[in-house]
Amino acid sequence: MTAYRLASGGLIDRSNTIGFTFDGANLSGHAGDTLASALLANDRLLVGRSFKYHRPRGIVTAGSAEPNALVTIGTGARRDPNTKATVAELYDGLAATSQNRWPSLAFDIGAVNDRLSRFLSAGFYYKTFMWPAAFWEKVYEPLIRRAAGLGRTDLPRDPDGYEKSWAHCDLLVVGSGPAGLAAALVAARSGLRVILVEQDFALGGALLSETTKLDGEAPYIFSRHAIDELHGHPGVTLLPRTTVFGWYDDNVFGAVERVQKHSATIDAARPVERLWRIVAKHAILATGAEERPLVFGGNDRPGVMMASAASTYANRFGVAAGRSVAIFTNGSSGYRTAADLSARGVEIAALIDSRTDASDRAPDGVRVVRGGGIVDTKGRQRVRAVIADRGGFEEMIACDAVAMSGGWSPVIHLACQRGGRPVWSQALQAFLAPEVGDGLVMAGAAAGHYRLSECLDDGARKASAIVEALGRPVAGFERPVVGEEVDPSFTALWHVPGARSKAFVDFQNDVHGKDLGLALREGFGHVEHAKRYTTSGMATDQGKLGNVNAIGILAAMRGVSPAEVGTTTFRPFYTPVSFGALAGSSRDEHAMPVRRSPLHGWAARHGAVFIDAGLWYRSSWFPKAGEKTWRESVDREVRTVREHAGLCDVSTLGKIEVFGPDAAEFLNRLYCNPVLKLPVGKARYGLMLREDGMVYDDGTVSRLGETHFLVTTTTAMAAGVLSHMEFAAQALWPELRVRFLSVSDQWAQMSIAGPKARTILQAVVEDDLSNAAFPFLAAREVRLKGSLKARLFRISFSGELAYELAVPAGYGEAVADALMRAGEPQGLCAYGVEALNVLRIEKGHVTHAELDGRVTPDDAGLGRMMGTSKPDFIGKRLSTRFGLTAADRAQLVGLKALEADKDMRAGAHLLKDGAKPSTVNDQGWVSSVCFSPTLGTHIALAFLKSGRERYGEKIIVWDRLRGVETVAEVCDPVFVDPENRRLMA
Amino acid sequence: MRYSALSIFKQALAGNLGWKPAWREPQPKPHYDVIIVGGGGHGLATAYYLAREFGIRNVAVVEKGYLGSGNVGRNTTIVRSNYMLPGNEPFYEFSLKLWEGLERELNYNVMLSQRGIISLYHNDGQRDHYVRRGNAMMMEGVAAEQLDRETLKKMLPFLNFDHARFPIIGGLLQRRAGTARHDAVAWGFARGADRLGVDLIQNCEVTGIRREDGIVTGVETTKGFIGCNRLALAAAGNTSRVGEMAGLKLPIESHVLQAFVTEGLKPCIDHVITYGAGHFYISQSDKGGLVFGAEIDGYSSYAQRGNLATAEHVMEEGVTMIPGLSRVRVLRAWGGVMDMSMDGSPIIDRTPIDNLYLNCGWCYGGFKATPASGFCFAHLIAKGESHHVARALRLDRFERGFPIDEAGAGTQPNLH
Amino acid sequence: MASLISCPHCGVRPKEEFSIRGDATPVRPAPMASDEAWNDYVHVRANPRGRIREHWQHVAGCRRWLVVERDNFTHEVFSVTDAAAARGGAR
Amino acid sequence: MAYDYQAVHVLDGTIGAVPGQRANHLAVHRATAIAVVLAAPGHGAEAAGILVADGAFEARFCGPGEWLVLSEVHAPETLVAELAIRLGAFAFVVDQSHGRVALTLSGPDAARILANGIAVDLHPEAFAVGRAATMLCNHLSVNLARTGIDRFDLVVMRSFAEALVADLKVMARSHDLSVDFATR
Repeated sequence: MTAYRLASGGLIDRSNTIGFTFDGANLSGHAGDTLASALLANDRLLVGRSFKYHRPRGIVTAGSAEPNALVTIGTGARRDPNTKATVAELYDGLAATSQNRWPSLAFDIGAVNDRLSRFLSAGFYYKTFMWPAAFWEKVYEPLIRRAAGLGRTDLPRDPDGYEKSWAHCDLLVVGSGPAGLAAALVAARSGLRVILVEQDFALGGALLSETTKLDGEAPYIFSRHAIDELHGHPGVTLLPRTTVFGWYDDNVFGAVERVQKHSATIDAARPVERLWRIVAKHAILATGAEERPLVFGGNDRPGVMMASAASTYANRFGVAAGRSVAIFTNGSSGYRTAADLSARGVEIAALIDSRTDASDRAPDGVRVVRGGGIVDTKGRQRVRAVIADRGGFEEMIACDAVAMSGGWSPVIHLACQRGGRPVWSQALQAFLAPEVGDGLVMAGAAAGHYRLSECLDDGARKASAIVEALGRPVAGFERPVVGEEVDPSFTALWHVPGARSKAFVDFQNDVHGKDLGLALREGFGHVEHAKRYTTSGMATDQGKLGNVNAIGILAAMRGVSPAEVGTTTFRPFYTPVSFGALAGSSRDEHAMPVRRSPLHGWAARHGAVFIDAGLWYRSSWFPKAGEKTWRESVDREVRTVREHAGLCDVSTLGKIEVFGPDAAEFLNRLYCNPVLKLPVGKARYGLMLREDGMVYDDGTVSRLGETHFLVTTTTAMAAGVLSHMEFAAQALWPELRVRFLSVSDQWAQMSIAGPKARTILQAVVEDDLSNAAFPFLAAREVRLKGSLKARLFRISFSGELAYELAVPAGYGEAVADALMRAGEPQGLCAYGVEALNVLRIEKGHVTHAELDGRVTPDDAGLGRMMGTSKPDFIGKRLSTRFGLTAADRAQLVGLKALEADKDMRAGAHLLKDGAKPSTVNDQGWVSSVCFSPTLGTHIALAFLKSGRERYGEKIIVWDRLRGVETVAEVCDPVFVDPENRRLMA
Repeated sequence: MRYSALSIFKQALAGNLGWKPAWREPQPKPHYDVIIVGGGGHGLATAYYLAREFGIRNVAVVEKGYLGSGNVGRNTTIVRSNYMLPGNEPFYEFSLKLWEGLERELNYNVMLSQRGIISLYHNDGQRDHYVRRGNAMMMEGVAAEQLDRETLKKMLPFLNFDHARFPIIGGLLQRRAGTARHDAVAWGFARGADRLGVDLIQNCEVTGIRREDGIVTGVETTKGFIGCNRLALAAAGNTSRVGEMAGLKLPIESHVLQAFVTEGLKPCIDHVITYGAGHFYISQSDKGGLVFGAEIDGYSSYAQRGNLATAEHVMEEGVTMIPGLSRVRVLRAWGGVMDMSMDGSPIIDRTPIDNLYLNCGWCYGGFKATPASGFCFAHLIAKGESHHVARALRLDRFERGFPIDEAGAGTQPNLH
Repeated sequence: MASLISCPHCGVRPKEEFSIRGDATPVRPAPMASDEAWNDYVHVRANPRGRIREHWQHVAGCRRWLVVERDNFTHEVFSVTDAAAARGGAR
Repeated sequence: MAYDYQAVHVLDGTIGAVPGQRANHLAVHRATAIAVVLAAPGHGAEAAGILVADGAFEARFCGPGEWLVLSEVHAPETLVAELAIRLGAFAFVVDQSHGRVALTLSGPDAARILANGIAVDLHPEAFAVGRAATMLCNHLSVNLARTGIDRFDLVVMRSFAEALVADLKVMARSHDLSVDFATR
């Protein structure tokens, strides 16, 4: 038996011994232990160092409010820093290490801060380290950063998986203590869909450590029966090891389930944590109450813990907090702890009660010091005595642990996350949850009903009301007979007078009473200022223990009620939640869906290099044997298209079919150029503006029938344009009779471009493709040889004779193969988007590199397209604003490189020759650049102030970022075939 | 009292009992030369520079809550000047230069940490965009560097180079960018303004704006009427509500932006890093918490709290950029009310109403602008004309067609 | 709102199924309306705190544009209607 | 020269089949004909009436005046033609047989697996047999139809089918799931 393990009792499985390590030492505990209870049992009270002063710190609580016992659990890539030992379930092989200490936990250099603490008062860093300036980043800040922080990570890749799930219920019960179980039983028996969530690994809450008998038995027996019954109801889901961390709008709760955090071996098929989003018609928060520490000198010494924790360790885990425990209380709870410990054979050194008029009875033989208070503790890494003061008479009382009880605060965190402010109860000397409406009610201790009988009654009552509200008959609940119970009344004591050493309010962040005094003195008396200035309540426990004391102390100093001081804001997360759980499985390659073109397989077979374009993968270029660089491949593809023909996958373009008697009118209002008179069987380039007059997207409009159109969008804007059209049709002009559907995925679409395009295409198409029969901008259904129907559009992005052929997606590869075979004698090649980009730059066609959301049609050289005589179109009115028509706007131009050995690249800016670089002198920027195999030089598209007046000017292409400056000549952006002879051929 | 290592030493020996309040708690006077509505970073900075640079010291800042209770106490503390458009870049660079002298100027350590900001990019188009931006910075004389993948791998080995949905191909670095301790900025300006005679009036909510003959003469407040010669609004997310009291209708929508902080960790991320395949950005505070955020929730809200779906999306972006964040625990989420303008850029201008001045539209980028915003606003109020770096930040730029649309997203505020 | 929206066509759905455009109050002016009316429509927002009407689209569901009437401080939703129905148009 | 074109399925080569007939099974349908019916403006009720009354087709609700019609017996062209004849001027019919992919998830854990990505309450009382709607599954929009207590059909855009199957496998990681093309 280990040092502090009691000989019997507790809910641990003594037959099951578990080995674990702490800072490398081999230790053992039992199934049912937490890491904290096992450490206590092994006399490992010192578990961490505090944040600022590096003071030795022990275990304070037996739950999720723990500020001190933060350790790193796990090794390698499975290290979890800052894990609370008090809630970590012990498992075989658990490896824990202490934090924030160097070189060791017992001897920590950082503790020198404690000696210097008076120079390190609250906010001291705002007042110094300002000189010399460069020293902050180089000297002071690195020192501060290294000293601060808690656990360590070098951010290794996490080997484990995570999952998210939705759940729906009539009633969510948070907490499985007496109130929660009673509520769940009533609801389950009444046929509701119930989810019962418990952050502990064992269901039962306070019943697991409570000693008041229920129906004459230990209360955990009652909880076991209740849980067994709940398991039997089909509509009930029990979620232990699950913490509800947030309450969001519409009664949606976020919860995280620790699926495999209690095992050294991880089953890769299952997640380690699961995030639940629970949609609850109703919720009952049966989250209990948190015991408050007392703020007395030396209250952070290892061995000082919450009285309720001492009871829990004794009753549930069979561990004594010490061999001789001093109890310091301001209410009845301290007496209950005295009784619990005495009953288990732990010596009570003394029971110090701050009240003079208390009538509580201590167990026989326990010395009670009424009207007293602890003013200091002795010992270094474990308390060995306390100094008690009664009426100025000081006494040293030897002990090896102190159990403190400062009263109770209902756990109301979740109820306050949506803006409701806690309400101070003078009677309970505590903040209660505000009324937040029907969806969420508090029950039991969380509602300020501390007695066990009240908790059971309140849980059942609140659930019954919900069952009724849902219009169901309420099932009965017969409360078990409750034995002798404690009413934990207390008299608030915010700050124990006469502290002889630091009296901590916030343990983890080392905020003590004097810091709050200093904050007030310096004008930071508002509770938010005090928090921010002293960092009280900002540690990983978010002030679960300390905040109410801090408020009480501020109130006392300001001479007002805690109600007037108020609380700081409650926000998610109730307890910290891992990135992994919140992200779920959407990470790495699965962060966003992958979309592949129907011609992906075809492109892959031809050796394509793929790049991602939004969610899509597009074939970028098709290297051939012997080609060493991408440029070689792209140059070849471009030349082949210009001289012979090429086939390019353009399936990713957005395609939307538009139907209805008002389809033409609708599109006429949507595009800035006229659409109304587009003949059936013809396509037209279309430019869409935003209402502010800037270009939104471009594409084509094809009229397939009198009331049937097909529009295409760019790949990037496909989703946006569809929503934009839907908005226009539904919200702007619902009177227009029009419907549409995205058909992007139905079609594989390929561009066949080049002087041989017609010949090649004619080999697979039945219909006559002669210039007369299928002229430029023809668009209609055709039949492929072999009777497959397809859509053919004679449109050109490359500037060549070109067609886009669309076939049902599944046939895409087969048709592309057929075209490649048919084109082989003509020198047809596959080309990718890189070559397409070169071809379109040579032709002066714009993409979203040019149409970047700040460009008008006129800027892009497309001003003539505007149907200014149309009565209305989106963007018409605001496009005439002064600033959008100013003469010095940047306009699209071409640039020809004049220095062959220097690169032009997109993103360069433009400067007049000889001008000094400055924002004022900035003449524009380069949007697209390529090497033009056709022209044998680098060319670019650029936006230049008043650019169209400046053809012929020599301009500096200024790329200081890459250290390149070169000279280029401004020219018309159409470099190839300005007369359009090729595409009309 | 002046702050220094010596003062800390002396006070410590005296038990730290001799420290004086950082600012007075005055009752409002009946009349001021200038009243500034909003005791956040921008309002306090405006007051400070009015007094310090332009000699106008009969100034009050009225704040409905406590000083710094708005977005200056609720942001991700990033300071940078890596903008692209000529309407913005000189302004933010002016701001960064003010930041660089702020600590000595204010005798208050705002912990400006010029650790550098790295904006990652993931494809050629994004690279070109960042190059354009980097060159725009260099036109203004602001140093920028392009980092290639190999350099990034050495600097930030924890990034997801090999398994990312959108692989990282490079980054744009501004070394002078970094972070500052947000609350300290408010407190430093407050203390500085107070020492120059400015009255900082907390818990004083403006309930009305009084006009006589069309001219603003003062404000009704929960502490009574306070008269003024000039009224300056710096109310951030509440701009529309205050403006409405004077009949102003503004190009502003109030939106919520969430930000997050993790539990404290020993130093592991030494820069500010932004993710180009999403909107995620992250840095590590001096206390060890990783401070991060991403896009706005997207809907109009004055509630100062966000929703879980957005939070989850932020985390998805986070672990996709830095897989090792997976086991780090997020401690706290909060939400600020952002005054989103129609082009994503701010407004520092006069209004159609005489004596009424406007400072708003900071979207979610107001923190870095704090000193320049205050300086330029003070300049406008004192001299009646815009400071040259803020000349483009006009209220009438929308109707006149001179938007400053850094994102190219048009007039939908939640897209900026 | 902000967690769930009750689509009049599809039922209760999570927020992430919707995309939001913004204030639904401004009505697109007639083509020949004044410059001021157009500027107001595109750029100016009342932006009150309290009850507002917003355009949301159920993009991942029925793809209808909806008008959500809600409180932007409490996030309480008062009504969700089809935008076309709200304008009195045909479906 | 005449051509005989063979269609390939988008999941050919990428389905990542998990063989066997396990407790839960995801079947990808190869040859389902799929059409979208868009009611002509103002004729939603008539179109709905015809689709329901007919009974020859399985019409699944997508949105007001919009249905997916699936058929295992018709070829795409005949499905569109038959629908067009029946619906006349009341609707536009668009072939989406290549634009969408249909899958069936069946098994005792089917609803539980789907809850790992779908927010809609799939309790049989809340989402009964015969119901269909379009909804988000993780990041993808799918049309979900309950065809039995433990049986759901999912219809997804073709280009997202690969991502959906990958997602469903992850969603089912804690459950026993086999994945393959449907046998008929």
